[in-house]
Amino acid sequence: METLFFILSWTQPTINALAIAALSLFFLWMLGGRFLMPAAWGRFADSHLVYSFRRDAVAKGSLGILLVLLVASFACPWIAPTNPYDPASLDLMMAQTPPAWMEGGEPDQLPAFVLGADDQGRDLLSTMLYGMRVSLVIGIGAVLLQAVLGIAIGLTAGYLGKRVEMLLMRLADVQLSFSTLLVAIFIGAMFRTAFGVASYERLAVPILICIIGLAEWPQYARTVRASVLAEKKKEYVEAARVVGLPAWRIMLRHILPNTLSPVLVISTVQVANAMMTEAGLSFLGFGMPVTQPSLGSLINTGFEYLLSGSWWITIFPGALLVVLILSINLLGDFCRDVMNPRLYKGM
Amino acid sequence: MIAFLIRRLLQACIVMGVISLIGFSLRHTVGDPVREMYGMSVSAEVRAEARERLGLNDPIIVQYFRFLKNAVQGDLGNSLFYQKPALEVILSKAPATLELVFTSALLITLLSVPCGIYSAIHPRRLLSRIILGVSTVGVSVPVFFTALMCISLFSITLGWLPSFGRGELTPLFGGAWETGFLTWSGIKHLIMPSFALTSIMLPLFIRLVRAEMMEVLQMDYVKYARAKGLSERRIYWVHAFRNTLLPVITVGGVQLGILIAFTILTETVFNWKGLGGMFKEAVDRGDTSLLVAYMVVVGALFVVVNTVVDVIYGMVNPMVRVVGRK
Amino acid sequence: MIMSTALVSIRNVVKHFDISGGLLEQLRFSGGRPTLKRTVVHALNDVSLDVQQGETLAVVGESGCGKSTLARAVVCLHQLSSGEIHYRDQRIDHLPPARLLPFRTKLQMIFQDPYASLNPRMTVQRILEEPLRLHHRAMTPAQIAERVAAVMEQVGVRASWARQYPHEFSGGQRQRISIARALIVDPECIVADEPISALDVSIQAQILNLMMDLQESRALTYLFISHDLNVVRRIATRVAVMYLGSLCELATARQLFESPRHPYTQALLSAIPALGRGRRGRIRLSGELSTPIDLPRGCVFHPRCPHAYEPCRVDTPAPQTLDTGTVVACHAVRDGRI
Amino acid sequence: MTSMTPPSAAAPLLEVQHLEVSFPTKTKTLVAVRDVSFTLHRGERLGLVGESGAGKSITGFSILKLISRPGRISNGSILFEGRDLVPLSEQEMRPLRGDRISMIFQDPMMTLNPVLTIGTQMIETLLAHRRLSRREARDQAIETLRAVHIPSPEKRMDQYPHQFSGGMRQRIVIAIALLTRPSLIIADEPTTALDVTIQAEILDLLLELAEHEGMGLLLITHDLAVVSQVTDRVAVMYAGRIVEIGPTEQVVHAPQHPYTQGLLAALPQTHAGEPGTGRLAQIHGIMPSLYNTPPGCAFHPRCPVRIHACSETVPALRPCSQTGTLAACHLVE
Repeated sequence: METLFFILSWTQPTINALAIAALSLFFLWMLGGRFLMPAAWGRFADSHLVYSFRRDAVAKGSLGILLVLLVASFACPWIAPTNPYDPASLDLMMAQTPPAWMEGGEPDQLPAFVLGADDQGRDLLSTMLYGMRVSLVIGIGAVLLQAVLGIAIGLTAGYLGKRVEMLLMRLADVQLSFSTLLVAIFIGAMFRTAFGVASYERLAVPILICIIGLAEWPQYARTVRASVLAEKKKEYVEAARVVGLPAWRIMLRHILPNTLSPVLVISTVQVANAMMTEAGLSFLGFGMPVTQPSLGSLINTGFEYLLSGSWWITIFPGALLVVLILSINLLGDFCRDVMNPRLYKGM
Repeated sequence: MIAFLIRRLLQACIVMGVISLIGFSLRHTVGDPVREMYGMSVSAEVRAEARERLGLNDPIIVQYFRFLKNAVQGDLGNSLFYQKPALEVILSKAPATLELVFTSALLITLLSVPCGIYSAIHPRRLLSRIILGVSTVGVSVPVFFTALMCISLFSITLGWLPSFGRGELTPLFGGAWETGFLTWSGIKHLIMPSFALTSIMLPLFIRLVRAEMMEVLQMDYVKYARAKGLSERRIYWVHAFRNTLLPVITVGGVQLGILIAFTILTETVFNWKGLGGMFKEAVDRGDTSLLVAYMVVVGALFVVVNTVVDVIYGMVNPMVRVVGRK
Repeated sequence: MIMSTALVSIRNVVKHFDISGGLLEQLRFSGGRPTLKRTVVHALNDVSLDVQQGETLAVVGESGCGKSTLARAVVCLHQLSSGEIHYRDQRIDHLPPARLLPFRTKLQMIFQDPYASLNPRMTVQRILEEPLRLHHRAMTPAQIAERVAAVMEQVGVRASWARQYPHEFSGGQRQRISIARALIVDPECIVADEPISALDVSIQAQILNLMMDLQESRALTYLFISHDLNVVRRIATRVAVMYLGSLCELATARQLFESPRHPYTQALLSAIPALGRGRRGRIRLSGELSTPIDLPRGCVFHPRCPHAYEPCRVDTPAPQTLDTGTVVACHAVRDGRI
Repeated sequence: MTSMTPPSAAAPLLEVQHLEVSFPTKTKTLVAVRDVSFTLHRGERLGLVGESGAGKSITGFSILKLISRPGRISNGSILFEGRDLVPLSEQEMRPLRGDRISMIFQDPMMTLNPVLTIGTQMIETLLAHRRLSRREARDQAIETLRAVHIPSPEKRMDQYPHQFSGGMRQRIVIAIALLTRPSLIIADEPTTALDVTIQAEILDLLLELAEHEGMGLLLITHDLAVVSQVTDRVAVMYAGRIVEIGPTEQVVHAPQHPYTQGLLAALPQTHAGEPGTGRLAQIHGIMPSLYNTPPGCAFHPRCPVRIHACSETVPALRPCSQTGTLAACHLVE
């Protein structure tokens, strides 16, 4: 049990590091790709995706906003005015301070409290940046988990067919019709009983990743299975069998790569969905604890103060969440339109 | 057609079996029936004796069948908090949620079909772009945030609409069903919750209808209908729309079921005394029996909706109606 | 007299596909009572054929006659319902994948759709290397590259294009690459499933000529599946005619085109549109088309056959060899009525 | 250009002049059909032959102005019974479609709407163009089904397309085309999706009906053999242009354009080709894509007899002295 705790507690830093590495690689590639790997860069720059991207103002805009938000959230320890996880930053005297430009704001303490403070007196902007990081880490982590699960299950179902397929897909159907939110709440309840509330709070991030991952794998499984079935009928698979390749190799080397573009397309939307689910869970109080708030739990805390006039605690995190999810969704729409894969009918 | 019906019903039974299995295992892993009966502060002997009496030491399979038998008879256990049969609690809360879901489903159906079809037929027009843009923003706003924005705008700032509760209710069927449809106050209370609930699903439906319609418009038979000199209205509403309807019905049925899940968020914000709010409280209180009962009831509801949807699908699709196969 | 044994021998092959799905899907109502009904596609019903070394045996027939299933059965892509496939007198249809490997280098296949038969995510180089890596583990990368380049030149695709992806090639070139993939393991026999029917006329001629050239230079044996009798007339040494999963007639190309015996062959030949000939003197077929799902009793062709009489509706005709060497499965021919 | 005489029985049924169809994309404009001109007289059967991408189907669809977006007729005129269709609006086209001009599509599996009965799909066509009661329309539809040899038509009227075989469906499509006794039928590859024996039946039926009803037939196909059996005249298209047009007999037996010659020689049923080897004569290379049509004659990169002028100027259609066909080739005398 202790080792499990230990491993789980490393989830967040790992995903943090991975995200930072991926981001830096992305910028490195954008800035230096054409010098480092001219051939690959050439193929990339000539691709249909890049070509369409250049002519699509909405896609360019949303990628820009998304990159700014990503950089801001993963660089939050360096750019945020204060550290909301530091107990020293709690100052009940400052609780519900309005934004700096409003009456009762604290313009002389800038950059702290530029957007005001939350109910515990933490600087709202810093809390939001850290919260966005939590939301993103959970979103990305959950999508990684569900992608792994879903691809494995979808491949198995699509390839084996018959009874295994029927069983797995029925399960996916049942789970989907219950909706991910409900399933996540149920799994969350089970986890809480299994771990106890205290360690649940301590390991909220990895546990939420597991919950959302387990709740949302059917999307991937169905998409992957649908494209495996479509690919399996194609003659290149028969050709590979006539060559004599073993089944697993046909599956991994021939079929899997051809199912990846729909997987890629749903991945963007799934990150947005996972973050929505996380926000929903946190809003209901089943997600991130107040000590380590995500955007959803910030909105939840703010809800109580909305009626008393402290709107900023809710509205700012909410707006940030909407902008984040909207930019991801717009990018996802763009990918879907350009790559035009056969997605499983459904949403 | 009869064979098709029976097949659907048998499938529904299988799905219910799966759901009951999940419910049973949930109750076993999360819940503790002894605690539900006696609370935490009883001695170990009393517990052991209770376990024996409740049959908790029987083989798992026997316990499952007992659970199943009780469930079929309508006994889903007692709620820890309410100290009443769980089913009774659920039935008393159900009308509020069903009215909310019904209103939203109606709004979604009435709005999504014209919007989706219009934007499929005229993809380049300004109005289509607006519809699409609004629906993209719509899917990106969490339902609880929509609800909060509504409250802060219409209740706090403008003071037009009430922010919580169901308002004045009228008892129907001897008090078994309290409806908010019949009073002005009830309808005013319904506006914001149903709008919030609609906001999450409507964009998805518009996109679904639009995508399917656009696909159908590409088909040869639509071009052929043009070549026959038929009017645009007949081409769109008889030739294209009927074919669009088939996939929309299948996917739509599942999605309408999901609405029920989203009531958890909406009802929490608007303090709507329905199943969703009850569910949230049950999770907070660790009321396992109520949770399991909720899951079984909602599952049954999904299965019923899906079966009805399948039957409608079967009636629209001549392939099923005539041959009995999909 | 030299008695050459067959290279590939197809013996009493039966292949049924059960498409009825699970138990629930099989549920039917007949006369008010629920019954379980299986839906079975009778793709091949007791087909026997020998492919002799060095020949081009063409299998012709219309859609649904089982010719593509036959092709896939020969290369062991389908599990047979019954019957046997022999390669040089060794039974191969029941072998596990690993023991089948040696035969995979002898028996290769070319597919119909040049757009679907090449993996879109692999370069031509990788597509062609893969079989070599599997079957000739001892080959060095240099040897492999050399072999790939040689085969590409042989099928008329520039070796310098090896690093490109299939979508960068035209339909005809893809079909050449597909042929190269079959040739790379140096097979003796190639099963070609409608290799030119997805191509334009001017490209068809190119591929057909290429196949004939390769047959000469590599002493290949072809099992050539086609629906186009004109093409078959040019390339085949012997022709087998199939209808609804059964073999109707098997004869040398000359015999078949000059004096077709089976009523279906006759109808098929007279239906080919020929250049400039008027549309007179054609055999008109009437009657409902049967499907492989509900096969007619007796001779599968009898509902459309102009010569059908009593036995045709009852018994399935057995193939019999005539004096000319032609094999025909027809009651009317046996009884001397036609 | 246009004759000043009023339309009479002697005037051609259809006169296509300098038709150009283009597909503007974001970067450049693809011209799928260039400078296509032909006439079709009443009761005449004209074949339009070419390989995929030659522009033959687009030509056929442009007569009904049914080119899918973003394609449009960018030049030329289409005179049907003396009236130019190009400037007509959708509203003005509708009475013509399915009434004076009917169309038969390629794939009978995709042409009929799967959720409507055959009867509905037939009756709606009649009602769109004729003032009839439902009863009368139904009777007329049944009569037409009988004319295309569909057994027990009364019963079949209430069935759905999936209950018919491919050949039967194509008969129904032909019946729908005949319902209004049009003066022109455009058949786009009507037999390509069918088996040989069914193809023969459908061709016989088309021929029988065309002769019986005296309709004009524009038969679009890739199959020279089919064309040679059915049509009076034939036009061969290559890369968006007509390269040869003339009486079918002449074109098939004495082709003038090198492309037509190559195409005919490449047919497996012709006994041309290198003697003794059994090889087919082949045209080298492939048809250029519309993105980069070569300058001059589009066929010159593949042409065995090209001269310098071929790569510079586009040859016009000119009459050939011996056969009376028109061919677009610099070498034709």
